[in-house]
Amino acid sequence: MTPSHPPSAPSNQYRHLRVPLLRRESVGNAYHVLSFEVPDGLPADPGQFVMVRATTWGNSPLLPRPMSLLTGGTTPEILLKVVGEGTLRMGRAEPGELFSLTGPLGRGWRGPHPARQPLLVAGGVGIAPLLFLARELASSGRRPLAIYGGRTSRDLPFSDDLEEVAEVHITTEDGSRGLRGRVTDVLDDLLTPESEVFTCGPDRMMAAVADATFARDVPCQVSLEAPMACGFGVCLGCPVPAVSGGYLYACQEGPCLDARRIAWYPPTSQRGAR
Amino acid sequence: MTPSHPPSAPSNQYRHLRVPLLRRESVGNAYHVLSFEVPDGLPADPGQFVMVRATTWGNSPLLPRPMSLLTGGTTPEILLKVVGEGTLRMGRAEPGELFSLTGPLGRGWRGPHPARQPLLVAGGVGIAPLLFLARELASSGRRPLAIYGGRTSRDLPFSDDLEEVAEVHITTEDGSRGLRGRVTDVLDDLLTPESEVFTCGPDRMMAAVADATFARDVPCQVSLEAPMACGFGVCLGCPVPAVSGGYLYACQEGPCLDARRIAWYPPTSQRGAR
Amino acid sequence: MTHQAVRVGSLTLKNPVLTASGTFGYGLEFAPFFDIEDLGGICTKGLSLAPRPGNPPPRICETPAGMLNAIGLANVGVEAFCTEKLPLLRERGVTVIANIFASSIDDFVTLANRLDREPGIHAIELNVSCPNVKTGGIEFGRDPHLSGEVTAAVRAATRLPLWVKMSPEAADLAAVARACQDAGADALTAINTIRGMAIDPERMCVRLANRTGGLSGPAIRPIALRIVWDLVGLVDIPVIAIGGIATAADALQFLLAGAHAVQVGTASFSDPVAPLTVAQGIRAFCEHRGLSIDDLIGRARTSATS
Amino acid sequence: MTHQAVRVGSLTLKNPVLTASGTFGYGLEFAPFFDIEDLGGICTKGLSLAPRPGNPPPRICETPAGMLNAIGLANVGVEAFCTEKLPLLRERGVTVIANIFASSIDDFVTLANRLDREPGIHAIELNVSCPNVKTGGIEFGRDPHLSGEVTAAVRAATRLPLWVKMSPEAADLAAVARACQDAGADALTAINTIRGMAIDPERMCVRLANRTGGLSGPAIRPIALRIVWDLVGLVDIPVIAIGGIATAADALQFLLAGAHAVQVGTASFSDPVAPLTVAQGIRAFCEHRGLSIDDLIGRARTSATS
Ligand SMILES: Cc1cc2nc3c(=O)[nH]c(=O)nc-3n(C[C@H](O)[C@H](O)[C@H](O)COP(=O)(O)OP(=O)(O)OC[C@H]3O[C@@H](n4cnc5c(N)ncnc54)[C@H](O)[C@@H]3O)c2cc1C
Ligand SMILES: Cc1cc2nc3c(=O)[nH]c(=O)nc-3n(C[C@H](O)[C@H](O)[C@H](O)COP(=O)(O)OP(=O)(O)OC[C@H]3O[C@@H](n4cnc5c(N)ncnc54)[C@H](O)[C@@H]3O)c2cc1C
Ligand SMILES: Cc1cc2nc3c(=O)[nH]c(=O)nc-3n(C[C@H](O)[C@H](O)[C@H](O)COP(=O)(O)O)c2cc1C
Ligand SMILES: Cc1cc2nc3c(=O)[nH]c(=O)nc-3n(C[C@H](O)[C@H](O)[C@H](O)COP(=O)(O)O)c2cc1C
Ligand code: FES
Ligand code: FES
Repeated sequence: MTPSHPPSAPSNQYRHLRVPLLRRESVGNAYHVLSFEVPDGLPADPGQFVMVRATTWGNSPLLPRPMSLLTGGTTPEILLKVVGEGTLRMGRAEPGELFSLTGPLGRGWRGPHPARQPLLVAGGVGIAPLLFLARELASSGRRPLAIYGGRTSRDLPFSDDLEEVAEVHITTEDGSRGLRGRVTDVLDDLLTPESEVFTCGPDRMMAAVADATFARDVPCQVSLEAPMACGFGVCLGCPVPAVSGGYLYACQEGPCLDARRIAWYPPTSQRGAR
Repeated sequence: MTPSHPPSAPSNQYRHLRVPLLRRESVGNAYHVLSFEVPDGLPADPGQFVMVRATTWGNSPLLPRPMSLLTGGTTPEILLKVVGEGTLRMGRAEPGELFSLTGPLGRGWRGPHPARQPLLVAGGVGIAPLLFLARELASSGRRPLAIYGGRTSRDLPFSDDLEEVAEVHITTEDGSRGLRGRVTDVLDDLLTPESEVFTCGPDRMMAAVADATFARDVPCQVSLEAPMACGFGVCLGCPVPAVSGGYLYACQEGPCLDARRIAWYPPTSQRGAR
Repeated sequence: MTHQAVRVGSLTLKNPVLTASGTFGYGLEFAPFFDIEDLGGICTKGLSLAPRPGNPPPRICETPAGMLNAIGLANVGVEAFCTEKLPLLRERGVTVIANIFASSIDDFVTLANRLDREPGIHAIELNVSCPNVKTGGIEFGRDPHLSGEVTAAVRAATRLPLWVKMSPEAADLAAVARACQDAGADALTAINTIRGMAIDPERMCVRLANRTGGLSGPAIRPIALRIVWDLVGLVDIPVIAIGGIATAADALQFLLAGAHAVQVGTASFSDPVAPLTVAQGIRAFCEHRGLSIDDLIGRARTSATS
Repeated sequence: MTHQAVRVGSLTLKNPVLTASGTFGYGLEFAPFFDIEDLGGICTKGLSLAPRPGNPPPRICETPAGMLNAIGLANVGVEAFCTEKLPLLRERGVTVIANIFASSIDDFVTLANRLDREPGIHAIELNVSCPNVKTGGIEFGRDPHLSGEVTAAVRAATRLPLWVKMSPEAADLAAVARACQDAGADALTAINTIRGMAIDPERMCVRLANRTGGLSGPAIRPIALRIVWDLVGLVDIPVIAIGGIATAADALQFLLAGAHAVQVGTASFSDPVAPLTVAQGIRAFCEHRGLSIDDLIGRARTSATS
């Protein structure tokens, strides 16, 4: 990605790889970083994802799991939070275990616009596509603002890495680090008419962030989570209702989408329907 | 077990345990020894088995796997050969992984008769219940004869341990250790009218061994493998056709059975029907 | 501690978790693991008038998240059950549901009569849906008219609560269910196994001697849940859910769909303590949410999706 | 290298492995993974006359060894398929089977007519068995008379080979199968998904917006195998097997049961290279045993058990 230009349309550049796990590191509460060995490289834009499955899973669980890339290249990384069987197995994997990766998939973040001030809003594991973005911005000499929220100080994986490349405001619900409260408590103060917001985290957080940007008429992109079976437009399992009617498919038109295109439920204040 | 007395009828002494794997050691080609931590002990007779399943398996595979005990006590051991998904997972387990063990199950070897010369005939992984038996015999001051066969020298796990407690004749199909050939090639020479045979191994091997004992009118017990879902008489999935009509249930009346009670298919020469 | 008892017609169960017929033996086999009287009840292995040896082996094989069985309803016979097993169950205070099958209405009636006299039997479950016996009850369970007839005949032969176990393969499930209700069933139980097959590619032959077997286990849970949901909407009598239930979360799906109780089957093979763990998990869920069992039953029928 | 081609009526497939409708998109999505023309063929996502947006989300959820889907037959419509997708498939030499569905016989006929004119279509697969659309074809697939009628009408509208996809939930499968054969079907394909449900116990509501969905994946394989075995015995035309096939060993079960070819479905999500791996595995099996595909087809029907 060249951060100052809009990314190209999604291409058929995805591949299916069988690669060994290189390293697994557990970070914080239930978070793990996995890196894989891809000698010929996995080129990726910030915001793109891979479908991940270990060849040892048998049928349990059956489907691969979508995971945002933390970085591409010859040792692509993902950050995962253990929530169910698939992430549990990933969080137990040992180096050398064979994984199948399909990717890079989906459309990453558009822009960022050269004339706007990027403001990254991350909740927990939503940090992955945003740290990737912040690093790309840093490599082109820009230093974004960031708000990073978690339940406790142990729910803020990679906050140090983020601080290296962004000016970070931390919030925790229990006040164990940064401001006690939620990302939206800080957001209003940091939003300016020049802001451009990029957000990833729990649905309700993203909806609230989008709401704030609508109120201030500032552009906002969200990275959506939808259930996915394939990841490349085949199963049609990942529709997101579109404001224009019909559906956007999160794996192809997203996961990074202009918040204004999404018919949020419950509707955000943009459509004044609350 | 007191080797010189017939064991008591199977009791309801089995338990369901959740215990950590203590150690896994890979031996030879595709064999692994697993030992578990059972502080209050798992008392067992030679020939008894446990149903084994790791709590990490999810639904894949669904059912526990029957495994003969190599020893009981506070660190019960099993010897497994990797043949499918369940044994593959067991062969990859790491110390600390939680397993569920149900046992001790089934009836072990009857006898051995104090006035007879025990002759143990093992094929590959069939060594487990026989090594257990040989050790018990040794502890009561007896040294059995044993024939131990495998495809190659790498298919003879625990042959050294067996040699400590028995006078062992080895056969391999490729001649890489001991006599080139099969256990039955040695058996005829070793059988005497005073022999009492105990055998465990592939079905065809056991049928051939049984055949030889019928011809010489020598008692013979076999440890049968049957598909098992429960291991304690509930699913009725493990019937073995009985000479007397009807079925013997391998998990309750067996796995160790008098070879003369079994309606072998194809019929052995005892019933002269070949 | 919230109240976990549920009523199924005139019968009150300690809690909504029973064990499924054929997967819990005659109950006593599980006594080494836990106090079986702590369950809502146990359904016996299917009982016939005379003892039955069952089908030749192989009788079982594993499939993805499930298993096939073609036991052929091997059982000790009703007489041996009543004299050898039942007294011990009664002594322990176990709630016993006698699962019965026969190949004629007369035999069903004789069985019901025999059990009616027996203290310690709390209900009869009519198996009209076993897929593994040619002359067995499946003919009854697929046909609304025959289902109604056998239910009515047994109804007349006993004052015990009468449950009828549904075949998932009835051509017209609604008609069968209503026929059983109209004939006096106190509850419907569903589902029995679904006919399936497996072939060993290495040996190029079918895996079960009986060729086909009944599929059970987590694999069938979504199908069972759909059928139970439909049944709850079709009849006014309670529905008791069976099919792939291994955890409290699984059982809750069925209660939320409207089942009054559940039966744990194949899961008892994977983990013999499963029925108790399921009962404890449901209790914990209720306590955590401050809900009673009755609050749960059918709750997903009213709430909106997602 | 053994001969892997199989004949399905007048159509010869390079090898017996196709991809199942709805799980392989329009084929081109898999071109980054392998040469899709190396497969026996691909069945397109179900095509309707007009484009369809499909059901609201959530549309999918995972179940033990399976998944539920209620896509609602979202598709680009037959016109867009013919102009945008088909030319690229034709260029590559892909064997294309057009899966079609409609809610009236007239629409089925119009669809068949439209495709009949289109070079590059090798067969039509009639989906009369989708469980996810209220007004959809499932009514046809459950009823012998309607199944025969729609098959006959489409038969008259096209000279393309005509395959009819069976519902696993037909009340009388034998009657439906024979009606389709008598009406001129060149092959039967089976099975479509089985209706199922899932409930989220945490949120106490159903998981799919459509409430029910179709169950697919390894979980249903034993059921599919039993139905395919039965169909092979019921009709004289070839049967093409679908249901939980993920490996060559799985596919072999169905060939040994008598299927002439197989379709790989849900497995393409778990492993997008699965269809090719299955084809290669069957070839390896044949070479290892010195058997042709024809030697395999139906072989388990004659050999003894175990
Ligand atoms: C494009 C994309 C990128 C993602 N990136 C990351 C990432 O970088 N790191 C990370 O940890 N997770 C990420 N996720 C979420 C991740 O895919 C899910 O947490 C994972 O699939 C859960 O699998 P499981 O087997 O552990 O849990 P399951 O057993 O499948 O589910 C556990 C619980 O999570 C819910 N759930 C499952 N999948 C999803 C989903 N896709 N969306 C919402 N809820 C779900 C289930 O309903 C259930 O309640 C991403 C999802 C998408 C769509
Ligand atoms: C009483 C008893 C004691 C046993 N003791 C031992 C032991 O000490 N060590 C050991 O390694 N194995 C032992 N076995 C065999 C062991 O249970 C099986 O190898 C195991 O269940 C296979 O599981 P899997 O998932 O690895 O293979 P699966 O994927 O289940 O099967 C792989 C192959 O093995 C065949 N198979 C599976 N189970 C059996 C079975 N029970 N009998 C015959 N063939 C089968 C299948 O048909 C298939 O071809 C014993 C079996 C019994 C009944
Ligand atoms: C080994 C086995 C034996 C069974 N025997 C009977 C039986 O005798 N009578 C009966 O009504 N159901 C019988 N069933 C069906 C179960 O009671 C239950 O309906 C079915 O297994 C589905 O539940 P599950 O998925 O929890 O196992 C049997 C099931 C299994 C697996
Ligand atoms: C997401 C999804 C979409 C499907 N769409 C269609 C369809 O459009 N037309 C059709 O005939 N079958 C459709 N099917 C059914 C499959 O073609 C196949 O019959 C079924 O999934 C069973 O095979 P499997 O277990 O290998 O997936 C769909 C299945 C899935 C999982
Ligand atoms: S995940 Fe399959 S279409 Fe988007
Ligand atoms: S294994 Fe279940 S009865 Fe023997």
